[in-house]
Amino acid sequence: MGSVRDYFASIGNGLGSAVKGMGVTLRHLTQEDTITLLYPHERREMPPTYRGLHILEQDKCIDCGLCAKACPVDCIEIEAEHHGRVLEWAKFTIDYKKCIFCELCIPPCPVKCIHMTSEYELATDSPDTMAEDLLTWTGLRREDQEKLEGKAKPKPAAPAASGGGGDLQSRVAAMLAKKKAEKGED
Amino acid sequence: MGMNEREIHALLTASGIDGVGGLEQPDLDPTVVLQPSALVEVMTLLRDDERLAMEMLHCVTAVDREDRVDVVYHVCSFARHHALTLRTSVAKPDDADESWHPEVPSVASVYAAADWHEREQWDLLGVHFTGHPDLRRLLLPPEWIGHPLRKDYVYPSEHGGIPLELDAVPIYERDEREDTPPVAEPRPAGTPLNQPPSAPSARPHAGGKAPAKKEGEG
Amino acid sequence: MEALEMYTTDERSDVYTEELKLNLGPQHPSTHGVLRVELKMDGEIITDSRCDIGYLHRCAEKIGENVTYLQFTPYTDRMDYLASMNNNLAWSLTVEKLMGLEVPERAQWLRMICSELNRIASHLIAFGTYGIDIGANTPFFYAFRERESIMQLLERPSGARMLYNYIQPGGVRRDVDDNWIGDVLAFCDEFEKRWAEYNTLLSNNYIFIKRTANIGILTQSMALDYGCTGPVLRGSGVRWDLRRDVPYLEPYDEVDFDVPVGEGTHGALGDCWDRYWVRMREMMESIRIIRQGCAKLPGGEVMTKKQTSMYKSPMKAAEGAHAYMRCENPRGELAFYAVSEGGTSPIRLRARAPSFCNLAVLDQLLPGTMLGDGVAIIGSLDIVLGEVDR
Amino acid sequence: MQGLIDVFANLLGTGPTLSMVLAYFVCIHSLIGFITIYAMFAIWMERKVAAHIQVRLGPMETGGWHGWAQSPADALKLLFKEDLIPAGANKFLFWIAPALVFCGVFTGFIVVPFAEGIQIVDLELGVFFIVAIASVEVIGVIMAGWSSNSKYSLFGAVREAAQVVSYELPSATALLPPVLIVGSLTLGDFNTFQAEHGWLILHNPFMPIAALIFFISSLAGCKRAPFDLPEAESELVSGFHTEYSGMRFSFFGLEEFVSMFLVSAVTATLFFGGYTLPFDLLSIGAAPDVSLFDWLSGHAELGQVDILGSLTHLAGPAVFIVKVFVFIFIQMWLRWTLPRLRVDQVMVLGYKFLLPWALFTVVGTALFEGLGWGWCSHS
Repeated sequence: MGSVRDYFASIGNGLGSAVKGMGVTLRHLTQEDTITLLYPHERREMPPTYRGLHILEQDKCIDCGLCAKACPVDCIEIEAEHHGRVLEWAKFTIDYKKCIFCELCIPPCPVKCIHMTSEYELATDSPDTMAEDLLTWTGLRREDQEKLEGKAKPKPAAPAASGGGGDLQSRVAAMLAKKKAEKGED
Repeated sequence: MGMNEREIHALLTASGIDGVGGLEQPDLDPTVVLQPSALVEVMTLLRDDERLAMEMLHCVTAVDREDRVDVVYHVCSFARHHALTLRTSVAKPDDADESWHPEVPSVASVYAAADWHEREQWDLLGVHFTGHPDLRRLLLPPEWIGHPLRKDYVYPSEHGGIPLELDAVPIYERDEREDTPPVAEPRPAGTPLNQPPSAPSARPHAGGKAPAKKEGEG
Repeated sequence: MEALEMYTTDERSDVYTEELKLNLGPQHPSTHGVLRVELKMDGEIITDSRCDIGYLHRCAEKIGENVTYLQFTPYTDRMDYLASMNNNLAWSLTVEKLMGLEVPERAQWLRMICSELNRIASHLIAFGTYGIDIGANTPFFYAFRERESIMQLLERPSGARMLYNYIQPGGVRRDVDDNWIGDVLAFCDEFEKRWAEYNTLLSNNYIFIKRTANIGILTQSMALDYGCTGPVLRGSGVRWDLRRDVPYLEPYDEVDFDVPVGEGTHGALGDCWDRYWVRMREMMESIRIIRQGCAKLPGGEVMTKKQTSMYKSPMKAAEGAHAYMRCENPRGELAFYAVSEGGTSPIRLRARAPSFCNLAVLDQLLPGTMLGDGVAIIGSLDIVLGEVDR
Repeated sequence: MQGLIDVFANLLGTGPTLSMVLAYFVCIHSLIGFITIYAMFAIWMERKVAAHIQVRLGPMETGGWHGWAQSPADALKLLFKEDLIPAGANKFLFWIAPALVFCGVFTGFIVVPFAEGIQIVDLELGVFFIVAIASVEVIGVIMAGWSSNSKYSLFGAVREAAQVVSYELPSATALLPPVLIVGSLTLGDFNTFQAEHGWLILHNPFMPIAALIFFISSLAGCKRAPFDLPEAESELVSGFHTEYSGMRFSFFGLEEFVSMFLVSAVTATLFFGGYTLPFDLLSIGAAPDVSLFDWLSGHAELGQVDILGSLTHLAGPAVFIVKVFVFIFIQMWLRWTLPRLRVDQVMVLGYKFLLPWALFTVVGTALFEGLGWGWCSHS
């Protein structure tokens, strides 16, 4: 057991370090305030660059498929019919069972119409609702039909759905709010 | 400080071990080409010669090319601050199929690190390292058939009764999908729970009905 | 080790004793992931151990051969998921070496700062979980308090909390603003106070020292022979750190820091306590690096022009080129070996993971120790099964 | 206890044996009620203390203010959870083990003196009885570990056997000094002695050492803090009660907190003056001359009952429980600070450190008693 000095040194050392450690925990118990957040009641405000659910400004999208090609897990599926410059939309789904939120689909978009909101609550109750469709409307809109038949003079279509210009954040926020309202209704 | 690859190569050729080839791709990552027979000798020289002093075998990689299978060794030295890449290759016979295994001598006797690295290359690419103390599969279940990282590897439709990816076609050529997953027949009673492939050369891909779960799951 | 000689079994004992075969894992609270160790036990003492890995094998290397160079970056996040910034760095440097890409000055400094922040976060987890392995649950929560502030810092530029995909071949994904730099410096000051607190609570605790000193002694020759790198190698006294000896990023030359090495303070050189203490001091070194990095951060671009085009059409590597790039991860030297034959994706991609080689030593360290020490040794090697199995 | 028997005899007019049975029935069930409520509160308190030490909040949701209803909710959940018995388990031993463990510790409460009269039985061998009954619980735990047919439980059981049995030596020896001073084993005498002569811990320089040794070895006795080897989460998954679930599992949890209370009660009674305040302030806990029981059992009229005496009598249990909770808090505080010892280090600590020092305090106290020295008034 080594010399007697070690014997007493180990007692002193053992008790001393234990008491110092208890001092640290007591200080945390009494002075430190807790850092946890009561999640459902309090929420942390996420930075704008946060990579959450996608959102699509459908009227600007030209169905080039670059985002689908850039995705490492092939989870974006787009179907649209081209009538000259006008698109008849069938599907623009992102399969959130496979998506890894790596944000590689955002940079290649030539018209900058796909963005990632800071929405992080992805839980759904069944796997087939995980494939989320980002379209705000399908098929042909009224203005597109008129443009096709050439009745109305093809003036630049006012992007009715997305609420016009303004910087990226406000547009994304507006779309997010509208989407939430829709989800609220049905 | 460290010697650059050209000096090391010169020193190796001067050492008189036959089977030391030329220096490849000098600009990016100079690689010394070796015959498989010269491997163990060169490795012991690299480790023991105090001018080279390659204390650590950093990595062993097998590469499956069309005409040959390369095994690439990266060794590095802390005392001399330099590193070296060595390559040996085994030509592929034209009728090379699933059960063909290139033979490369193992350097586990020189560097103990080679033990796990070589077991992984045997597991994933089927390079048989002769003289390895315990050449078993490292990552895949012991009764797995085939070596996944080979270019001609076909995905098994199921393993141990669990249907894997629906289509057995490699990922990048996927065009249409079957609707219903193949139903795995129940394992006949009495087949032993888990018998590893007999010799190192695994049984050919027969019917894909591999016996049941991984050892140790029970 | 004298306590153990007393307990070794002698053949003459007439009591018929059987050797107990115990499965430590794959589902076990202290294997740091899905690792299974088949132990042969004689009472509390481990007589033989055999590691069985592969439970988390996701064939990242096969996927690497099917996706382009840029698309593989998110997969490197998932290898050592506790230090994904450093994995991205290693992969980006390999691709840049293979394709000869030039990275702007500011991007390199940002890479250094972010990977050092991620090193601290990774060491904090090693510190916290090591406390739990030895039985003290409180340090884990203090470690996660600091780690949370690091994650929130790294969340702003990259967009994700843990798997960043921020460092991509050609530079970094997004630039940072000045109040981010201010917050990083504020974090560094706060961390120094907390670091002293960890030491009084765990590092100098007598029971912790008794549980880790003289346990799992890894000699220098065995560490080199088995290819151990990082804090495991430095714990055995080898003063080798890629950031200083083979700088793979220019900023590491213009920043001065020293490499902590195990000195055998509480027992033999290379025991569990040394590895643990090397990690603790490395955290403070990283703080020094971050401070100097934030001071000298130059202005300018953060992504090469070629890269922005790379998003649209994936770049091709030279015919028959191959590149091997080693980087200093919190757990050791991570290296990627990419072999290309001119296509948009490599024909062979090999990741040499530090935990893979550090774990190979476990079978030599475990026999002769008790079950409690076995858990301490696994904790001191600080392995992450994501990168062992890839 | 005797007062209660007379009350029943008077009120219900039952014979002596039936009224004694009724009195014991009431006492035991009130004790069970007290213990379950105490255990639920202690579990909640441990989670709260642990949480705030670890800068987090602990239970907040169930039941409103700071999640007070968390423990009753857990208890209810455990009641309805499925009670699994592992395939190869020895059914009978597996089934009886939790009961044995709980009874072993619960019977220790018979001699715990909450106040002068408020005690089920004031055994003459009080201290000896508590030390003896504590080892019954070990048998239960070994049975649980061995019978669940799992290697990790076997490890937990074997560690339990080694640790708890060998820590009874230092804890029993450390109890000798107070017995030497007071000269009797009945716990009631300890309280009356300390009421007159002040707390025993201030009696001579060896008593604080004896108190510390008893406290540390009692930690090992009820598997707490640095000695929680039998259910070491990080090594043995959760030791001997890995295979238990549902109601049986809650018995093990209950037993842990009940033995914490028992050990703190013994420390409080023997070293820190049981239910008395330091200088017998307000003679807390002393039974009044005419008490409520006398009125109920018809010996005295309502007017003669001295109210003040009854109040101080009832204040006794309150003071006693506060002292016990101080010690329980220290045990919790230690648990969330110190790491765990290895098995052989636990043995070395027990035999080479605690036992010799306990014997040293016994010799020292005997010497001081013989020579009549002592710190505070010995008269």
